[in-house]
Amino acid sequence: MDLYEYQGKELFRRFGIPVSEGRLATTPHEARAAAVEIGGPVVVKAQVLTGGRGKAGGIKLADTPEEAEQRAGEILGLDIRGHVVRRLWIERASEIAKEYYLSITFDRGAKQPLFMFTAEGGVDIEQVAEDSPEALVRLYVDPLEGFQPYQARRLIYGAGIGDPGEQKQIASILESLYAAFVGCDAMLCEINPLLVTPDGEVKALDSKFTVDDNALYKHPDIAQMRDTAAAAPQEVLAREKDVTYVKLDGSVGILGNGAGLVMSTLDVIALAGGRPANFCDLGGGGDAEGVVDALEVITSDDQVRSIFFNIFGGITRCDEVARGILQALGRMTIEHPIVVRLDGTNAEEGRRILADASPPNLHVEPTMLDAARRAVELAR
Amino acid sequence: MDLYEYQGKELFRRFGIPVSEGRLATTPHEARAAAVEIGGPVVVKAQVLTGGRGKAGGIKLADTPEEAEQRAGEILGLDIRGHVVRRLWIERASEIAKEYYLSITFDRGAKQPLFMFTAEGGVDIEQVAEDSPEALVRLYVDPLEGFQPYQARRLIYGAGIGDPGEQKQIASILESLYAAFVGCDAMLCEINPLLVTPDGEVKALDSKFTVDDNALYKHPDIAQMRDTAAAAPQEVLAREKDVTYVKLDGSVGILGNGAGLVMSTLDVIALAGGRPANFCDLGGGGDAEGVVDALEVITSDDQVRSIFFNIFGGITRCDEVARGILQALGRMTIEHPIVVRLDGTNAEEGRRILADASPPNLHVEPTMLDAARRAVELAR
Amino acid sequence: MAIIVDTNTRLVVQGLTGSEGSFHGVRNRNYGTQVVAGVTPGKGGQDVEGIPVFNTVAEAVAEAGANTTMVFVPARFAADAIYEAVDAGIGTVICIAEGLPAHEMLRIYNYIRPKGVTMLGPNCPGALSPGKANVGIIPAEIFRAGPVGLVSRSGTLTYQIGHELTQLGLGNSTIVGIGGDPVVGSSFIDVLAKFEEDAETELVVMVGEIGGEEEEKAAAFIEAEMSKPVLAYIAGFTAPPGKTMGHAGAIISGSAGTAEAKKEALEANGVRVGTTPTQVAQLVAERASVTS
Amino acid sequence: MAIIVDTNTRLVVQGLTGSEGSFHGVRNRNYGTQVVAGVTPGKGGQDVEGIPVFNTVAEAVAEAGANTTMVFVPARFAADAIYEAVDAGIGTVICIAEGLPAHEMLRIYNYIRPKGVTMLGPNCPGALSPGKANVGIIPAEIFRAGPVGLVSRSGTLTYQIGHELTQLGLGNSTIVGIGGDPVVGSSFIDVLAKFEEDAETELVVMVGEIGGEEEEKAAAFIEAEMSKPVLAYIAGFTAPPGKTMGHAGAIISGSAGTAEAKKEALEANGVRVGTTPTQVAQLVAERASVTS
Repeated sequence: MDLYEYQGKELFRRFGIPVSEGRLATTPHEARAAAVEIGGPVVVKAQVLTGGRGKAGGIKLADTPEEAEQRAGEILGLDIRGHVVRRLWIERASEIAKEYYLSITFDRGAKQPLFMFTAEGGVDIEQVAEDSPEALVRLYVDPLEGFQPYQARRLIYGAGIGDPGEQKQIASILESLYAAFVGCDAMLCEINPLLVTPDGEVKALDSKFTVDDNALYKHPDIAQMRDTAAAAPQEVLAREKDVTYVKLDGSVGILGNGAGLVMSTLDVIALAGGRPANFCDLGGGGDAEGVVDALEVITSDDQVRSIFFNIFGGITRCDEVARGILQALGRMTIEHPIVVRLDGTNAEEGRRILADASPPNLHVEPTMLDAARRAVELAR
Repeated sequence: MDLYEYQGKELFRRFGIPVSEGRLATTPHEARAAAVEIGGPVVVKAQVLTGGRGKAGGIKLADTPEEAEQRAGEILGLDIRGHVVRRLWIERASEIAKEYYLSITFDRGAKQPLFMFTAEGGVDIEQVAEDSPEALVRLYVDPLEGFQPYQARRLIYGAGIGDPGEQKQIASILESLYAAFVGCDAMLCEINPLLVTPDGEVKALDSKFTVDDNALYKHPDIAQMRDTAAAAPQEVLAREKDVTYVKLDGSVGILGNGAGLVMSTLDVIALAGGRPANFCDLGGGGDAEGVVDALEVITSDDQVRSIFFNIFGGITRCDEVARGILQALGRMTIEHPIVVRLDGTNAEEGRRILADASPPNLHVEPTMLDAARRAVELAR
Repeated sequence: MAIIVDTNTRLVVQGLTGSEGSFHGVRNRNYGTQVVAGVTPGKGGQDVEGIPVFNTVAEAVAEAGANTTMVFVPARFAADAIYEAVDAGIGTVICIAEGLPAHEMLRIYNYIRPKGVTMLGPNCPGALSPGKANVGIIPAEIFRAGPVGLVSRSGTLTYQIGHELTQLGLGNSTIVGIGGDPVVGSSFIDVLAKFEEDAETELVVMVGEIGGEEEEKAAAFIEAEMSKPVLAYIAGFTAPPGKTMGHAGAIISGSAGTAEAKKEALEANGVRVGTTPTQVAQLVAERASVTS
Repeated sequence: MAIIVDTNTRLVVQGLTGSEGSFHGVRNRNYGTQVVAGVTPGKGGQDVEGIPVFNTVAEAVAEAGANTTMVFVPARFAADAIYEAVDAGIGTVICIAEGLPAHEMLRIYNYIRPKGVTMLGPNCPGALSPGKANVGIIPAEIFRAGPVGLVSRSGTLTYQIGHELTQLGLGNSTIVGIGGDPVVGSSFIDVLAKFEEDAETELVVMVGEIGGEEEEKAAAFIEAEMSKPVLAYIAGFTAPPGKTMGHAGAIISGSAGTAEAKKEALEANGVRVGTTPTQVAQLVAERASVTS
């Protein structure tokens, strides 16, 4: 789960990482009030779960509350890479002497948390990594050993930070960042830029904070930070129904079990000349409830013309899925043609169950390729 | 540093381990007031840093406040294995259905914390360990892995605890006890007995709690629990002066550098027919300040008749020790004959310095054995 | 021989008394796997269709000689179950449970790795050595014994490919699902190295998917260390690009993580990549006929 | 050969710029030890009598080729220093610093052990291989080279015994102080095993003291695993019995931990025990003359 800048900064603050004072605003009027409370020049920052908002006009300086109100009006409603701005963070403006880059994330390959730190922040950091890799200090932390003070020194001296005041502040920020990373079950905590003000204060000017969905049950306070309104309506419905669903732009609705098989199904649909309407993974479940939920989500997309059920039974038993499909069709009205392919655990029984019932709009195909072709055909 | 029962229970309480309500009392009058506040029958318990207080009459039941006052009067001032009772813990009396034994300590050999748990508590636990080792469940915790819930199950099922209510309470106590052990830098946390009341409540009826002296700087709240009045006066003085000192019963005052060498010196004094008056380790220091401090502590013992300085230089330099001795003798009046033996780093220079000054009561001997014999002679 | 599971496997099922645990545990036993014990705290002394249940894994090891565990407990109890198994001396952990918090799995990985424990999952279908042992949820009836090692990040996709191989008359030495969670106990490289050393395996099919850089690393490993032929399938050519926050991910891998990038890395290291499960099965069939 | 430190030792001193660190670091260098670097955060770029100082151990390893560290920092920074050294690839850690919190040392021990790191201390005098290298605070001038391995829990007592040996014309392969803190990086057994494999060591003197059960365990190890003769000295026959709280300690060791109990255990396993440093040196002299 990705957090907004202001949410990440709230977590930073809890763990002792300095951030600028700010207020949330959802209207120009609130932005003005926030600017008044903060006093002095503020920055009006679009809160969107994507990058590039600066270039898109989503960050603006305002010297007065009036100006803050006006800028807020300009930014609210902007579409930034498909994300509509509905929240603003009004923050005390900071003078910038230097900009560093700092992050901690999972290196899934090395299976250890990885700190990355460079004094060459404020520019395209991926470019820094490519052009001058020696300027980007990387340091792994053994999760059993935990964060040790020497690791801060490795990063600080490695990045060439010479000022003792900065060294001390950054050492403390590094320790806090690791604590936040572990304490919030984060997958990523990124500070870009980590700011040094002209009078030597170090603080986080931005935050990218991603929390492990699988650990959200331990963090109800973070879980409720989710902005359900920001997602596509089908995805909101899917989350409510606990269905793994990603909306795409085609006309063949896809329903399968297992992410790999569903991805492969999308590929096969494309090879058969069709375009998938979605990615939808039933996961381990295949009972009527799960099938109904998934079908409701898929058919809520008007672009869908046919539906392809691609099931290979393992933990999911094909007979259960077959019964689930029949029950679902009994409980809801589906106009779309449905192509079903069942293989694996109890597949024969599943196919027999469907054949016995043989609802009018249901087509059972023997192989994945045959089924894909049929679904593409029926979507035309 | 060893804690009193009531101090250990205070730490238990902080970590969520159930203990009975109680009050500290240092006079019979306070004991009475405590019993009134608690209400109902209480137990009056001598607080001493040694075992065996029950057999010594240091634990008594009192049904009324008057009785508590009377029992307190009987117990205060008792000498239990050399410890005079000056504090009492007045605790709500508990009914006892079962008694278990639970501890966690360092296994210095295995270099892991070790839980020991048995349902056969309330008797001599060392006897249980010897007679029916299978009844005493031992479980190591990898300090990097930390405490895991399964470890509670291993201990609980291993000890044959079948009652689900007890299982649940003990699992929680085990987790809390590990947290207390790590969180307080303890060397030992022992609960003997771990009580089960007739209505199934599990709680700690006693506590033995030892905290690592080297980690006390992290725990100022625990450090101030030290009862400085409980030690021998020489030892109190030694602690003030930061000198490692243990009082013994002989007449030869011993001062050496390094615990091993000092222990060996005691042995050699005994072999030479003498009796050491103390164990005193200068440690790495050997400057005048350290020597003065050590001599003050040693000579505060009236039994001392001669003093044996046994120094083998390593990190301690013998010339520094020689100068320290001379300065110390200049700053304080020592009547006792002092036998000095110096070897190791800068030993020659040290001997030369002493020979040049040659104070009247100072005898320099070439070997440890010679010096021991001389010191024993001079103590006669 | 086969790898990871075979006739020497003595399986304990953690969570045997649950509905899924008992279904698959008994199914594994019926396949021929030596399922010697189950563990469910508080149910020690019971049995599941004759498989004795213990309160702790330590008892299952001491009394039933278990050497391999299948973890079928809910995600939030899985880390504890894995520590319990490893600390009881279990050398092979197959974690069917999915959705463990990544930080928990990270600690487990770093804890068990120096101990030499082999782990598949979390979120894996298990391992099947046809004719020898099946541990997990792989539908064994669609596979037959043979010389093809199969390793995959995906469950159902593995079945699909195994199914296609079977229809072409090909069999498998072992089918290994390494699991789909962000942090898993074995990488492609770990499993490829085992297949390289396995006498029964003649060639290997690796089934990858978009995301991460495991396939790219495996490509380099295959070129450097593998004498046996390897063929690959990658799923997700038409998958939407995953949205990522921040820059850290992209910097670490130095790889786009796309199916196309993985395909290129593999082909650059001499590994042929099929575009559909059917095609990769055909490539295997061609290669196998050349090899044998 | 010798053990732990020798002519291949390339030493970094953590805390070189402190007064004790520089005194002993330079003294070790003057003895002939390759002292290649010091580390003091913030003093990188300086030098101590020609020994370059770095900000981090990683730099000392990369730029000066350090493979061994001597830890001379205050106790509360020592754990961090040890993690830094080990994570930078240092294989031998000699911790002179004393009084580390036991829980910190416990974590360190369990962290470094699987990595194969050799550690002496905390609270140890170091290791001296006469004529080759001296790392620590052992006064090298009182020792000479020879066939006697010496391992001890105590610093000054070690010097005493080495001194007595030298006066009898005997020399040492390596003198090893394992350290006096409650949890130390190497046990007697670890060091005895190294002496057993060292070609230059012909017999070994083990210097123990009251408390714990390391000497008892070593006695069993000597009987079972050592082909070379071992002699022992135990200090503390007249020491007051340590007061202990609770029962746990006594239950664990199953030993009284007294000097008498240790002597009995050693003698029961064929190890002769001297009653004074002088006597143990004489026993060694007798034995050495038989051996050579």
